[in-house]
Amino acid sequence: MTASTSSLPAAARAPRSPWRARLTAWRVPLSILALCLLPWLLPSQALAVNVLIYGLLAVGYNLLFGYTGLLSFGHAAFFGAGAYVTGIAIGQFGLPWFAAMLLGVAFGGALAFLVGLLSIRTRGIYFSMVTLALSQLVYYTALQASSWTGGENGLRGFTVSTINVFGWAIDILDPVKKYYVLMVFAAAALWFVSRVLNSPFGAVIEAVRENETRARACGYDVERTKLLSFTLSGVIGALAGTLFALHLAIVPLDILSIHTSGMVVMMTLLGGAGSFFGPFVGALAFLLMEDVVSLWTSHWQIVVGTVFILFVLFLPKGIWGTALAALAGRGGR
Amino acid sequence: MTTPLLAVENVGRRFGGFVALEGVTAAFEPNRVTAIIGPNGAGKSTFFNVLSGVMPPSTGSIRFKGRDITGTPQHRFAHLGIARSYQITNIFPELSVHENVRVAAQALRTRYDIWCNRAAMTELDDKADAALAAVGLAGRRDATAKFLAHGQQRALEIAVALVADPELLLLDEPTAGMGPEETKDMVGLLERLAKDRTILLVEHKMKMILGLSDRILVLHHGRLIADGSPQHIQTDPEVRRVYLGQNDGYA
Amino acid sequence: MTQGFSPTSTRRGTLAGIAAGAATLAMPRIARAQSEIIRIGFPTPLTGPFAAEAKDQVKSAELAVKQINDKGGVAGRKVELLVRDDKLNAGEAATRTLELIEKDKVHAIVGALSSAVQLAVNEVTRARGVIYVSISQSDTINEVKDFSRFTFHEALNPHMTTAAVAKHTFKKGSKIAYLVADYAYGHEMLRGFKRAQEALGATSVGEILHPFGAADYSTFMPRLRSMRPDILCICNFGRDQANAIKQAVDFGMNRQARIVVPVLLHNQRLAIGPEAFDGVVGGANYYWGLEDTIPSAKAFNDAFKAAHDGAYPTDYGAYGYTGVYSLLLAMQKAGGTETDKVIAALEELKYDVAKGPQHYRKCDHQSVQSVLVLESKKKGEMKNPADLFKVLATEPASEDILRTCKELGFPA
Amino acid sequence: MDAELIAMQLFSGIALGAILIMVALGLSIIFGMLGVVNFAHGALFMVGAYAGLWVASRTGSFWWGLLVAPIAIGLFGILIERVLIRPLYGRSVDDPLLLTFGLGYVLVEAVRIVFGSDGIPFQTPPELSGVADLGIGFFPVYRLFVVGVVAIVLVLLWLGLEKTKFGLIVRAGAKDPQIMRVLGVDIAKVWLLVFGLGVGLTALGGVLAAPMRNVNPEMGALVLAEAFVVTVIGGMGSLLGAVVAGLLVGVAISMTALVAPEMATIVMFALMAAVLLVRPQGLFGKKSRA
Repeated sequence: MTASTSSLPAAARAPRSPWRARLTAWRVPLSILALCLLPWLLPSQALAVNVLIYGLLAVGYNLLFGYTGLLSFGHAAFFGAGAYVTGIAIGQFGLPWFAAMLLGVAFGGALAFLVGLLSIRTRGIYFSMVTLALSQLVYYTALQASSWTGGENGLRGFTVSTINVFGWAIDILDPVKKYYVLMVFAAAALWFVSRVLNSPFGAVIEAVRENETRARACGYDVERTKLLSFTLSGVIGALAGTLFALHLAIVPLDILSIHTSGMVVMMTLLGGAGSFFGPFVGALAFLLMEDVVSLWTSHWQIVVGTVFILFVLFLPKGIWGTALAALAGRGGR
Repeated sequence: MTTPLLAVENVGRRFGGFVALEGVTAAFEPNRVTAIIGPNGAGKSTFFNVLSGVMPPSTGSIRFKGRDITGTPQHRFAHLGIARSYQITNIFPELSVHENVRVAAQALRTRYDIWCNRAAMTELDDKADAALAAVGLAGRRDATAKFLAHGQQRALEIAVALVADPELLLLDEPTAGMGPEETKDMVGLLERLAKDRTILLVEHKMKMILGLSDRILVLHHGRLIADGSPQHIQTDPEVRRVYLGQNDGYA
Repeated sequence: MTQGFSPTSTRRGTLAGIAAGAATLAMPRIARAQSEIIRIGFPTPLTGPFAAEAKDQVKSAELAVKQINDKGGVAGRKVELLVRDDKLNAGEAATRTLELIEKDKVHAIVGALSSAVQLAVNEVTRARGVIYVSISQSDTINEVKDFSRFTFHEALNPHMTTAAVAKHTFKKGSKIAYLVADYAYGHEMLRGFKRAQEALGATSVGEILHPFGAADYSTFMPRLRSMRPDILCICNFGRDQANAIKQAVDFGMNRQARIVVPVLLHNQRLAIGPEAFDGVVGGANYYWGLEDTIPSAKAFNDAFKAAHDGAYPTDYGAYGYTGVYSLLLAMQKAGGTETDKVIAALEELKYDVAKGPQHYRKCDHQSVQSVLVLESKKKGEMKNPADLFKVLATEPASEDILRTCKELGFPA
Repeated sequence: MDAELIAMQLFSGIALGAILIMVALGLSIIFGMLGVVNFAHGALFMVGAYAGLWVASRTGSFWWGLLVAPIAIGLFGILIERVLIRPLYGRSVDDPLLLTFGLGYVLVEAVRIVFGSDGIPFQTPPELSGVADLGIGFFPVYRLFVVGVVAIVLVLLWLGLEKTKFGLIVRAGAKDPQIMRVLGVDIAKVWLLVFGLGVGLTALGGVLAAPMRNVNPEMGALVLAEAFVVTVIGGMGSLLGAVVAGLLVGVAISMTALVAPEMATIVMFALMAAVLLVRPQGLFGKKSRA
């Protein structure tokens, strides 16, 4: 029961330099601005939408990993749940897209609550393992329940081509329009996460990450705090999943695999765990690297793996975390 | 005699077959400093852990202000008015000094609020600053906690405990690992705190205890073998035999 | 920006294109006056367990493009193949397909190597009205629910493959035990075999569903053995098939029963070796040994060998060739890339480019083609390292071994 | 007939359990002694199989492969510990886990580059091929051989850990590295050797599995899952736990294969989830590790 000497950075915490202070105060508008520009800076809109979706997934994951200090290896479950429920609601129950999204988020959140309830009883490595095991159960359940999910063939048949917003029809097969429609949801989620981080609860999860024993002695119910953080993180993940479903109009079974969970961890770490915008940067870097390197060579995994190892060894704060630290100088000593 | 703030009745604790604590009964009155001493393995840490809710006692009961709190989960203790420090420095290393104290102050006000802006809760800042000033850390307010000197980290821990304005302060070896200078500062701090607070502390440094405490409890093999004023304890033959005779604990 | 790259270097070319694209953002996208070149998108799993098949597909597809270009292209326009790695992941494949359609403005898509990936690409192209020639086995994609009038199925499907294999292996009174992968493709193959089994008067002595992607099959063996079959029919694919066959042979099942599989893969047989596959019978769309009887196969083999240091084309690789070739032939007939004209041309097309006569059935766009039934050769019988199979039979191209249009749900 | 089938099924389950123990051993030892969760375990298993294949094809003998490959890959493991893992001691427990996760990617791709992505034939050695009649049914001789090897390895490990000075140091070091430093033991060297031992055992598992499961770059992915399940059920870092859990999982899979074969994989994860919920530290794990 020693205090965990976490190596996570603390970039989004109370700022200690004027630069950081300004950046933190403006982080939501700045992030949204960056997202607005994204489709024009990347090789393709499809890649931009992926960055949006996986970035959002990573931002939600970061709430748990970066801020609460819990390494979950099962986040694919909530991402996938959001996507599957949205697709099933549209394709099999004929629900309108917005209701389907709500349902997807609610279901993903409920699943996260359940998985959280079971897994936060364990700590450290065991927590990672339980989340991994439970997400594998979700994977195999989806594989078996093929009449609902399409099994290994994936879920299909719910293409939404136009959506109506207050009587205004938007053609979301158009990649640019689709990007901005999905971006509205991602922006709202970013704003929400920012509020959570600025809230009293935001201070509690960091306290729990830094030192569970101390947090408990201060009067915090550590288990409930973790559960709430886990659920919130799952809700954001599920929202990313619903966006995925709207974007591709298919839900592949791979969405629930351990590779998806691992990818989110890699993105978060690459960008900078525990920093607000870091996960987006990580998703961008990861997907761009994969996209570009896989055009060069079919051995892109060796490049991605090596880059990841180097980051763990030499830049544990990630791209964004390191950049912020450099910006702030040594401000706290 | 005033009503005791804290009363333990026949408290015991076992770990499997090992009895760490057995049949301890004692009452603690408000605004007094009580030291708990004993050789290594005497059960001091277990006693402290039971008193601060880290673990429930296997037998017996604990009453705080007349109310039975046996088996209450640890995180409720801060809300009852019991705060503690740890033997090994136990702070939030990556947070700033101010944030360390502020988050402790916040626990009494709100815990699951995910919506409001915590920066707007300025009274928490004031509370935190007051606690930091009380332990002499006002000047290090914005430093990252892990960069503080050891003595300052110990002081920070006390500030973290203090900010909840507890009626009972449990301090587990507050001067552990400190040099003479730092120890002197800490003793000064404790003397100031002792004026209007009930303090229980575990310590090894006998000189300090004798000067600071109103009363001393001696544990040996999990049992309470002596209880009385410092003068009384110094002359108690039993204590001399099992404890002082070992020439252990004189700093 | 991506103009003028030779077909064989398009992957690198596109990368340069992306770099250039990033640099010239301000340029309006319309500025890409590429109407001259016909671009065919080709998603295929260059990484993952089927990378060898994917690479063969790319080689064969590039060969088809080169041959058409050498003969003057399509209506005077050159053809370019844009190869993308779909990583055998349906989500990745859908993303790559979107990129190919939205950014690279391809005129058609050919490719995919798994049922899931193929259905994902089908979904994306269907919604956007892009022609897609699918080259991976699936029964699902034939059914009306997933039907897209823009999609043509060049590959065999489990129903026709199993029908042909059963016809030449099952006999009246045969006792058949099935070991089946528990997912759509496995179920489809089982369904096909059982249908043929009933028609042929054979009986099933038991079915065991195994988890998709299992590594150890030892726990299924005692039960399979206790069923005392004459034929052990293993309905799975790729690595699952390799492991299942190998372990069945370890348990001596091949001494008791003949092992039959729906699909024998050239590269899988190479990877596992002749011992484990000794006497195993299965179906295929293509085998180079066809050249003894079919002139177009000889021509395809020769061209492929000339282009790739004497290497032989393989089964899934050949799909890349026939798929791209049929599409380009239809485009030639249609005189360009106008979607409706190309669809009409594909529906009318009769082609024989590698394996004898083929055509696309009108209702479900399934390519009606021959099915080969192959038997793995013993090591001693192999004349060269690529001499893997005996052709037991060639089931000729006929709609009779397909499910009827009505059964698939199409209006009569 | 039916009783015979059930007996045979039970036997297959135990034999499968022995293989699972072998698969999990390296992971379990490295975690138990070093507290490092080795996510590259599956990849190293696969690398071991390829190394065995390479040596066997060079020397023409399976036995050389079985002997040389684990030692060579064990040395490679020592290199990994020295260069990649050691800088991470003292940092968060998550860091070695994340690093080995990346290492897994690199190893798999490296093997694809060197040996191709197809897989390579690996024949059962002729002296061990064929089936044996057990009275209740037939069983491959090679699998019986693997069960024997696993038993020998377990006995040697037990003797090494319980009866030698090195074993004493390792066990004490696992409990309290600080004490070992005080006693003047070079704990870094001990960790280096333990990591090498764990990786060597992993590679041995790979060589043993090669004639059963075919050799290909992706063979490690499933192994990683199996090893985690066994290790977590048994209690991370408990040798006895790994043995009991391996047998338990093997029999569970085998019995499921009899009644609901399509659930044979899911049962493994369900069992793991169930054990973790009742005993988060695993059947034989120590609570303090959690």
